[in-house]
Formats: sequence, structure tokens, C-alpha cells
Amino acid sequence: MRYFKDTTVLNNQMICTDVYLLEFAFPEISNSVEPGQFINIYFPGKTQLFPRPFSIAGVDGEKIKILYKKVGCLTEIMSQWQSGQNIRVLGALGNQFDIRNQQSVLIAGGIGLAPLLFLNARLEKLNYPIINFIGALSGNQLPLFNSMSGKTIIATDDGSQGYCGNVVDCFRQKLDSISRPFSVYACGPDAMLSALWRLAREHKFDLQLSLEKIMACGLGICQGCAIPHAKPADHPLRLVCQDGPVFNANELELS
Amino acid sequence: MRYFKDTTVLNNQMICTDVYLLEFAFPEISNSVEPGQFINIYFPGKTQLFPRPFSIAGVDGEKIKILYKKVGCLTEIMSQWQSGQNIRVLGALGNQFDIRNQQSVLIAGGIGLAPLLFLNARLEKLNYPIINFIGALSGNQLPLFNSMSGKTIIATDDGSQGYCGNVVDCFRQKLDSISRPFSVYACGPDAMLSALWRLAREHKFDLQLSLEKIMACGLGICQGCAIPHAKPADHPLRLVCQDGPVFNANELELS
Amino acid sequence: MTDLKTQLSEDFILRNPLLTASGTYGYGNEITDLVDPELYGGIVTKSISLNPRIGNPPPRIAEVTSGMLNSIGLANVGVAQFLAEKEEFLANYRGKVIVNVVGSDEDEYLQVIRKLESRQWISAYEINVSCPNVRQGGIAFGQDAQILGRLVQKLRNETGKFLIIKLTPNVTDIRIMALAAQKNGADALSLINTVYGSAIDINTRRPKISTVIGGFSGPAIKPIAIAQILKTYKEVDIPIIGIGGISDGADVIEFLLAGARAVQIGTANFYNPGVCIEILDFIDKYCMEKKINCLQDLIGQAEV
Amino acid sequence: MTDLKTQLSEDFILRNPLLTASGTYGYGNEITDLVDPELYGGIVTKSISLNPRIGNPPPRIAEVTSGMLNSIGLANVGVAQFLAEKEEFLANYRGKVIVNVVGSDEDEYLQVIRKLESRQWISAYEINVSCPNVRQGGIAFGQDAQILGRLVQKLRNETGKFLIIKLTPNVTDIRIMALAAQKNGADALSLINTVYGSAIDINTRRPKISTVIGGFSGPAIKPIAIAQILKTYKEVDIPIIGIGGISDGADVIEFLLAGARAVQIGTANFYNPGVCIEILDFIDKYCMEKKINCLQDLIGQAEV
Ligand SMILES: Cc1cc2nc3c(=O)[nH]c(=O)nc-3n(C[C@H](O)[C@H](O)[C@H](O)COP(=O)(O)OP(=O)(O)OC[C@H]3O[C@@H](n4cnc5c(N)ncnc54)[C@H](O)[C@@H]3O)c2cc1C
Ligand SMILES: Cc1cc2nc3c(=O)[nH]c(=O)nc-3n(C[C@H](O)[C@H](O)[C@H](O)COP(=O)(O)OP(=O)(O)OC[C@H]3O[C@@H](n4cnc5c(N)ncnc54)[C@H](O)[C@@H]3O)c2cc1C
Ligand SMILES: Cc1cc2nc3c(=O)[nH]c(=O)nc-3n(C[C@H](O)[C@H](O)[C@H](O)COP(=O)(O)O)c2cc1C
Ligand SMILES: Cc1cc2nc3c(=O)[nH]c(=O)nc-3n(C[C@H](O)[C@H](O)[C@H](O)COP(=O)(O)O)c2cc1C
Ligand code: FES
Ligand code: FES
Repeated sequence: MRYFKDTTVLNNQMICTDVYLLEFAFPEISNSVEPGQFINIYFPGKTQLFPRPFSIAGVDGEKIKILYKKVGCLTEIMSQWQSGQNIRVLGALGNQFDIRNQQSVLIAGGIGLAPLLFLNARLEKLNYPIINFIGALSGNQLPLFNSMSGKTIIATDDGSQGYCGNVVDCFRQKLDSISRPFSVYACGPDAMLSALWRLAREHKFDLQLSLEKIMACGLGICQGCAIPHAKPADHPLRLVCQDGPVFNANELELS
Repeated sequence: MRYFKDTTVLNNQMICTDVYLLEFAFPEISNSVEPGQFINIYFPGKTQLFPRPFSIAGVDGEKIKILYKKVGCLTEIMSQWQSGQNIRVLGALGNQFDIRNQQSVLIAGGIGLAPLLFLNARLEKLNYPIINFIGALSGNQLPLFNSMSGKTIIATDDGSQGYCGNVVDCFRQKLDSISRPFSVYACGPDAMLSALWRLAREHKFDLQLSLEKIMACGLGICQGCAIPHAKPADHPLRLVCQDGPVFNANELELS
Repeated sequence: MTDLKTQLSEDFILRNPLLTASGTYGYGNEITDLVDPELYGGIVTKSISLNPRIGNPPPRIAEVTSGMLNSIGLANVGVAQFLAEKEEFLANYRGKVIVNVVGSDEDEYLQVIRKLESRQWISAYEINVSCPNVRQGGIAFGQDAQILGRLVQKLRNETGKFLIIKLTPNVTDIRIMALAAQKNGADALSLINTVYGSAIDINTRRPKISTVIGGFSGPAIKPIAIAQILKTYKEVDIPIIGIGGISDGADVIEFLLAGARAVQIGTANFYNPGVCIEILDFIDKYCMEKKINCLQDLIGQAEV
Repeated sequence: MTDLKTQLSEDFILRNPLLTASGTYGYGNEITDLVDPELYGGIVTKSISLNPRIGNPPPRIAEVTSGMLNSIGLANVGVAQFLAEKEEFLANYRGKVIVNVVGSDEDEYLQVIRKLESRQWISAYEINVSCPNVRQGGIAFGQDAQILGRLVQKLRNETGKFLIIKLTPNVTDIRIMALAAQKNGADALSLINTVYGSAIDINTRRPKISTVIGGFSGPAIKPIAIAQILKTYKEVDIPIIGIGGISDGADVIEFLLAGARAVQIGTANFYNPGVCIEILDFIDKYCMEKKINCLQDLIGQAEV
């Protein structure tokens, strides 16, 4: 179910440079949301109109947690929110990761970590191994990963922590050593998702990707977030906000 | 001289319902500004573009004081400013009251009090009597008037303090008892200024009015604040921001 | 409570002046969990074409200052699937159902209408004439008075339903289009459709929507809509439905004063799902305060 | 420092692409205490007519969402007083002086130009064709390609100076106007002038500007300007000067990418007297970061 409501910020704190954790009460959905789903945040004022979508990074009782990065005007405003600030939110939106009963590999690039934190917490309850590949620009850009269950492998672009290089290369190097069957769940920048998509086709592993597209509504009514489907004859058009944001790699054509 | 500069709020406090006193450093102009002049405040964001003009209500060393009323979106934002807030201002703009060497009568309607507070402080230094007529909706809408020199007469629309009725009627009733010659300096809503203008024509007294018009620039370059001149042949067009905001009643046609 | 009824013709009466704008509310039943569609006076559907249309490639939306660009490209399921999937919901809707119709040539418009004409639950057609006319070298139907006039005439011969022509503002003189529509039998005019707009990303150097130039909507275009309505209102006798940048109740009053008998809410459905209820609240308060008993006392009452 | 020179013709080279937009910077010398006019590549004056014009009655400006409406009505001192009062300042100005010229009929344009032609300090004329043509029943010169073409031809015969035609966006197809101007000898095009807009005060029911419909400018119209420039750039061979809603350096880059060889800053002069210096700063940083050595590498380089 989707709810549009006014609530208040319970907590909003900087986790590392430009990355913040926001918590607010949203009891209508906190019991039913699933990893992969997102919420919209609405802003007053008429200059930037679109609501901003954010993945759910975790739940705690009635609280919803969002992990966000300051990248532009509205996330800048969010970063200044204090506890008690009134906010308008709508959720839960979108589909969810399809949790498979087998070993899980989570691959996060940058702030793409957000939905995987929530997924990791859910996977913990299953009795299968979890491996987390966490990519970041630098060692000081790794928010909250130490709370994750399973084995965690870090990759940083500047080599300041863990593997030096991008997280897909890091994963590729370990790929053969990961016992099959396994499912990969990934979220991150487009280039990373494309690289993984090609890797999955080559190495034939199960892959689910959480995509980002500019959204005007998040509700399936504007048709703005449409992406082509890998088999256009079956599904001429998929909406990231409604049919996604999580897609199975074989639904997509990212080459 | 006009200066465009960034400065910081030194003080911003509520004086009475919806009326605030703002103080900021503006040493470039604080020694030279004259009563009647105003400053522009600039706001970031692209929704409401025009800078907002405010009369100088007083100076104190390097500080400029503004008395403003919360009436819309940007004055609402101003009312939330804390000490230390960065603001952009431009001033001093406009002409000034032409101070006459004779008895002074100041007539303020509502927030029109602002420039008259500054004028009153200047007139104090002359050795002529001052009478202040202060009009407000209600007794709790009378900011700072008790700091004024001279005799003060209050008029409130609801009769909760002083004369019950509008300030022009109040002044009219006392008119004959004020010893001539005297000069009237007034600021307030359009209807009040029109009533005074007619009164001045009838009773032949010297009157200067500080006008308000929507301004896009305040600098004389947009021509948006133009008003017709009483003698269009001489002065086809007057700009409130540049030729005003203070006009001699006989330059105007307010009937 | 003020009486919000608004009469566009003897038979075409809306319970309130708020309609959804085509393409911004799906087919009407997509967000019933969030917004009760019965709050609206009526629903205008997405543009329906004869066959399904995928629309344009992504990116097809972009945010610009106080507005958005779209190049959705009239993506829709086509008239057959529309009837198959949406009839049940729309036939039970208690407000007015207005089906927006689009075509690439006259024939397509007529064929769509023929497939819809028997449905009693459809009260009106709104004809989108902003689509490039393939037979006329791509000039939009709405940009040439002769082409428009002929289309309206043919549609008029085809239907007894209330016929609304939705005009584009991208013309030298909208009054000429309005008069051509009126003369040929239109019952009402909707204005405005989106304005031509574009934006370029200065980092990638790519246009922000794939078609480069798209439709500009949202608060930024409101002054354009008001100007076009004021101009048209003085020239025509048929009612005007106002559209363009409405985001709150004050905007709706402004459109009514300018001469609109009803209004459509477009982009605002995206950035404020509560917009309809907020507008109804505002209108009620405004009318109480100003002692206005019926909308008739507002429509066209701007002192221009 | 990036080389900011921009060449509009063999002889017409601006030291940087920033010009003031007509009507938003007076005659050039009004705010020299606040903004050094030498920061601009050139000054475009207020529209100059043969005789002084008072302009329209108040109110003649209004704020709208992300923009403004104006009905200044081309208030100006007339060509004689312009020369008498402003020549000294403008003759010493080291950037380019572009005099914007307006008339109510062809003859007025020609007469104004004849009075200016001998002045060496005037590098170019910008012809404002948005004014209603009194001889042609009030259709603006810029809304009819034939009327426009004839005007341009006559002006071309009258002057050897750089001749810029400033087009209005309030037409069905701006390319037709652009081609008419080019064919008849225009050296460059400025686009866009203001968009028709209006707003009504819902409390007083009065239009917010006295002429009811006025000129809409500011950030809200930027997507319209970009669309018109992109369209025109593909059709014409003469340079385009971009105008409309520029408020910062990123906007200027966007106009250059769309095809403008220079730009004009209008409404932004009102809401940000520091706009010119901020833009120059931004362009410098942007070009350094992107390793762009000259503006030529940006102009028209949008990947459309
Ligand atoms: C399904 C989904 C889940 C997301 N989850 C997260 C998350 O958990 N944490 C996080 O930090 N970010 C997340 N994002 C991205 C986040 O929405 C953007 O960072 C945010 O909208 C930027 O807003 P801004 O005003 O600060 O930036 P702007 O300056 O407006 O834009 C910066 C960039 O943000 C993106 N963006 C802007 N507006 C939108 C919009 N309406 N819809 C989608 N993207 C937009 C664009 O890529 C744009 O280039 C998610 C996006 C999507 C689509
Ligand atoms: C010369 C001059 C001196 C002024 N001095 C004072 C003062 O000392 N104290 C004070 O409280 N107010 C003063 N005002 C009025 C003040 O400028 C407005 O109250 C303020 O601009 C409102 O802004 P807003 O965004 O809150 O309101 P909005 O909601 O934008 O507008 C509310 C009303 O404020 C006025 N206004 C809005 N924008 C402008 C503008 N750009 N220029 C002029 N008026 C505008 C209009 O009448 C409008 O209807 C003065 C105005 C002028 C012209
Ligand atoms: C995403 C989107 C899709 C649209 N699709 C259609 C459409 O299919 N048919 C149509 O006639 N108008 C369409 N429009 C135009 C709107 O109905 C409306 O005329 C326009 O957006 C102006 O109103 P607004 O500013 O309130 O959005 C669309 C607008 C948007 C933003
Ligand atoms: C107050 C005002 C006065 C204007 N006067 C003129 C004018 O006299 N002649 C002219 O050609 N354009 C005039 N314009 C139009 C501007 O030059 C410019 O084309 C338009 O404002 C769009 O640019 P902007 O959005 O940067 O303001 C005027 C604009 C404004 C806002
Ligand atoms: S964002 Fe509107 S349909 Fe997906
Ligand atoms: S406000 Fe611009 S000239 Fe007065």
C-alpha cells in the first residue's frame, strides 16, 4: 500500500562526507516494506518540482531510514534538516529484490549501498552465506557498511582501503572463488551496473539490478521513467518507478 | 553612494505581532544615509525574483535598522533569520525627506512608521516641536513608537488605544489646533496617503509623502515603478525608486 | 459550502471545475489508493490513439526552473486495450469521463472516435491537435486554422458527444485557431497544451530529453496560459477549459477570473498528490470570505 | 584565462559574449557606481524611438513564478535626447555599443537610424520588431514574415552598420521569421524577446499590469529561448545572440551550446547586480575544468 503523509524528522546525521542518515516515523509502511522499495520526499517551493526518490535503507520499529548523499539543491536542503522538521513523504513505492534461497552476493557502488543495507538485514534471517562487495571513491566514503552481516570486501578507487580499483573488477577477480549457485544483487552508478550486466551475461550468474532514473511522479502516471525492455515484443516499455526499480538482468539491455 | 554587499544579520527580533526589527552592519552607508532612503534585500532562489525594498528605520554606528512586517513569502523567510545569517543588501537608494526648519508633524500608518522613526530621530536634533500621529489596527500593533521624540498621538482602528479610527481622521480633528507653519511627513497605505493628499490641498499645508510601488530593480533601470507626475508637461514620468520614494504632495495626483 | 457546479453547456455540467489534465493522471484508476478520483469534477484520460504507441526513447522528462519538459510522445495502450482494461473503472466513475483523442491524420482521429462513440460513460472527447500531422508534412493540426477547421468539422459529423478542442499555445495568434474550432462545431476549447521548450546538460552537452525539444509545463507557464485565455475569452462564445501551471487554489481562481469555466490540473499531480483536495479547500474558504455563492460570479470577472 | 572573444562577423568581434539586454540596463551609464559596464562585451541600449515615449500607465511590472511581467511600453527619451545625454558616455565606452531601435511604422525605424548612422561609436543596431505596426493594423513586425522582410530590406539599404534583428517567440514558426530577416540582409538575430504573459490579482480581480497582457521574462522562459535557438540555429547561416532567462554562468554555457555566439542578460540585472562578474567567473572555471580554450569550442556544440 502507498501512503502520502506528513511526518517529522526524528534524526538526520552526517555519516561521512556528504552522506547522511535520515530517520522518520512512517508506521503505515514500516512493517510491510521490502528491500528494493523506495519513498518519495516532497519539497515545498516551486523552483524544483519533482519529488525526490530514495531507497529504503532500513526499518526500525515504526521508523524508516534513508541513507542519502548530498548531490544537488534538494539533498543540500535535506542535509540541513533538524529533528522535528516537518516533511512530506510517499511510500512505499516500486517493486523489491526477489530474494533467492541461495548464497547472496551484494555489490554496492557509492550511495547505491542504501537499498543493499536493507537487503542485507533481511538476508541475515535466511541461512545462506552473504558476501558484500562495497565500492567507494575512498576509504572515508564508506557509510555504515560495518553493520552488515556476512563477509565484506571493500574496493576504493583511490586504494585508500581494500582493493584498489572499481568494485566490479574486484568482484570479477573473486568470481571464480565464489561457490555456485549464488545470486547477485547490485545497486550503483550506471557504468557499474552496465559492467556487471555484461559480466553476468558472460559468466552466467543470476543478477538483479536496482536502477535510478529521473522521476516526475514515482507513481506510474507520468511515463517519464520508461526504459526499453530487453524483449520489446513482450514488454514494450517498463517503468522504473513501478515495474522497478529492481530488474532482473535479463529484462534489461545495458550493453 | 550605492553599495551592493554581503553582510550578516546582527539582530532580528519580533517587536509585536508580525513586525520585526532587523539590524545588520553596513558601514559604507551608515554615516551618510538620510531619512526616507531605503535599501534592497536580495534573496537566493529563483521563484520570487525581485529584491525587496525596505525603508531605513534607523542607524546606530555602523548598523542599519529595518522595521518590517511579515506580509508574504520573503518577509516570512526574513522573520526566520537568526543572528549570523548572511544577507545581500544594496543601498542607500532613493531620495530623502526634505527637512524643513519648522514644526514637524509625522503621520504613520501601520508599517509606514519605519522611515518616520528615522526621520524623528533626525528631527530631534533640530529645535522645533514634533508631533507624531501613529495609526495602527490595534494597540498591540504599535512598534517602537515610545522611543520617538515629541508629542505622540495614537489612533487605532479598533479603538484599543488612543483615538478610535483612522490616523488621518485623528489628525484632521487636531489640525486647527496645530500652530502654523508646520510640515507634514507621512508614510502608510495608499488610501491613507490619498486622504492626506486631499486634506493638504484643502487645508494648504506642506506635505511630503513616502510612496511604495512594486519595484523590480530599485535602481532606476527597469522603469517599472513609474508614476504619473501632477504636471506631466514638466516631468512626464517619475520613478518612485529614484525620484522618490519621498514626493512633495504637489508633485502628485492622488485624488 | 459554495456550489461548485459549473455548466459548460446545457447538458455538460461538472460537479466542480477540477479536471485532470491529459497525460498526468493515467487513465484514471492508477492512483485511487492515494487520491480519490471522485474529488475531481471529471477525468481527462491520457491521449488515446488507434494503435498502441510506445512513445519516445528515454530520457523523456527533465526538471527545469519551475517546470518540466516532457517528450513522452503520447505513449498509450491504443483504443482497443483502453476499452478492454479501463472500461469497468471508468463506466462506474461518477464524475465526467473525457477521453482525449490523438491521431497522425484525420482518419486516425475518426477511427478512434468511432470505436468510442457507443460508450455511454464517455461524456466528451478532448481532441489533442498538437500532434504533427503526417499527411501535412508534420505541421501540427493545431497550428494551421484550415487544417484544424476541417478536422473539427469531420469530428463534429461523427459524434454527438461534447467536443472539446485542446489548443496549443505555439502559434502566432491562438484566437484564429479558436475561431476555426468554434466555427466548425467545437463545443468547448481547452487551453493550453504544453509550450515548446528545451534544455541542455552543460556537462554532457546532451539535450535533457531525447527529442531535444519537448513540451514545457508547470508553474512557469501559467502567465502564458492566462494570457492566451484572456485573449481567447474575448473572441469566442464557447466555454474555455483552462490549463497550464495550476498548482494551488489561488491559481484556479485566477483561471476562472480570466474566463475559464473549468480547469485541468496537470504537472501538479506529480509534485503534489494532495493538490485536488487542497484546491477544493482553498476555493471553499475563498468563496466564503468573499461571499461568492456560485462559480458563475467568478468566471470571466477579471476587470480587464 | 580562457579567451572569451566571440566573433559575429569579420568586423564585429566582442571581447566577451555578455551583452546587456535592451530595457534592462538603461542607456548604459545608470549604474556604473555598482557594476562596471566594461565587464560586459557590449551594451545594448533601451529601445530608442523617434520621439520620447512615456510608456504605459502603472502598474507596469509584476512578479510571477520565476519571472516577471512588464508593460513598460518602450518608455524612452527619444533619439535626439538620447544623443544629447548619452553620447559622451557611450562614445568613451570600450566595449561595443548596440543601439536598440523601435518604431510604429517603417518610416520611424528609418528616421531613427538616419539620426544615428553618422556616430562612429555605434557598432550595431538591434531592431526590436515586437512593437505593433500601426500601419498594418497592429500586427507586430516580427509576426509576419513579409512585413518583417520588407522592413529589414529598407534598414539594410540605410545602414552599413552591423544589423541585428531581435525576434519575438510569439509566432508559430520562428524559423520563417529568421529566414526572412537573413534573406533581406540581417547580419545577426537576437532571440528571444519577451513571451506574452498575464496575471490577475485574485483579491482585486485586476490584472497585475495595466495593459493586461505584457512581456514575460526571467528564468521561467529559458527553456522556450533554448528551444527557439536550437530550431533557428539549424536553419540560418547568420549568428544568433541568445536571450531569455539567463541568470548564471551555467545558463550562458547552455545558450552557447545551443548555438548562440553571444548572449544578453536581461531581468537578472534587476535581481542580481553582481550577475555579470559571477558569470565571467563561472565561465572561466568551467572552461579551465573542461579544457576549453576558446568559446568556438562551445558554440553550437550541443549533441542534438
Ligand atoms: C529509485 C531511486 C532510489 C534512489 N535512492 C537513493 C538513495 O537511497 N540515496 C541517495 O542518496 N540517492 C538516491 N537516489 C538518487 C536521488 O533521488 C537523487 O540524488 C536526488 O534526487 C538528487 O536531488 P537533488 O535536488 O539534490 O539534486 P539535483 O541537483 O536536482 O540532481 C542531481 C542528480 O540527481 C538525480 N535526480 C534529480 N532529480 C531526480 C528525480 N526526481 N528522480 C530521480 N533522480 C533525480 C539526477 O541524476 C541528477 O542529475 C535514488 C533515485 C532513484 C530513482
Ligand atoms: C520604498 C519602499 C520602502 C518600503 N519600506 C518598508 C518597510 O520599511 N517595512 C516594511 O515592512 N515594508 C516596507 N516596504 C514594503 C515591502 O517591500 C514589502 O512588504 C515586501 O516587499 C513584501 O515582500 P513579501 O515577499 O513578503 O510579500 P509578497 O507576498 O511578495 O507581496 C506582498 C505585497 O508586498 C508588496 N511587494 C512585493 N514585492 C515588492 C517589491 N519588489 N517592491 C515593492 N513592494 C513589493 C506588494 O504590495 C505585495 O502585494 C517598502 C516598500 C517600498 C517600495
Ligand atoms: C508528462 C506529461 C504528459 C502529457 N501527455 C499529454 C497527452 O497525452 N495529451 C495531451 O493532450 N496533453 C498531454 N500533456 C499536457 C497536459 O495535459 C497539459 O496541457 C500541460 O501539461 C499544461 O498543464 P500543467 O502545466 O498543469 O501541467 C502532458 C503533460 C505532461 C507533463
Ligand atoms: C523591464 C523590461 C524592459 C524591456 N524593454 C525592452 C526594450 O525596450 N526593447 C527590447 O527590445 N526588449 C526589451 N525587453 C526585453 C529584454 O531585452 C529581453 O529580451 C527579455 O527580457 C528576455 O530576457 P531575460 O529573460 O533575460 O529578461 C525588456 C525586458 C524587461 C524585463
Ligand atoms: S516516474 Fe512517473 S511513471 Fe515513473
Ligand atoms: S524599480 Fe526599477 S526603475 Fe524603479
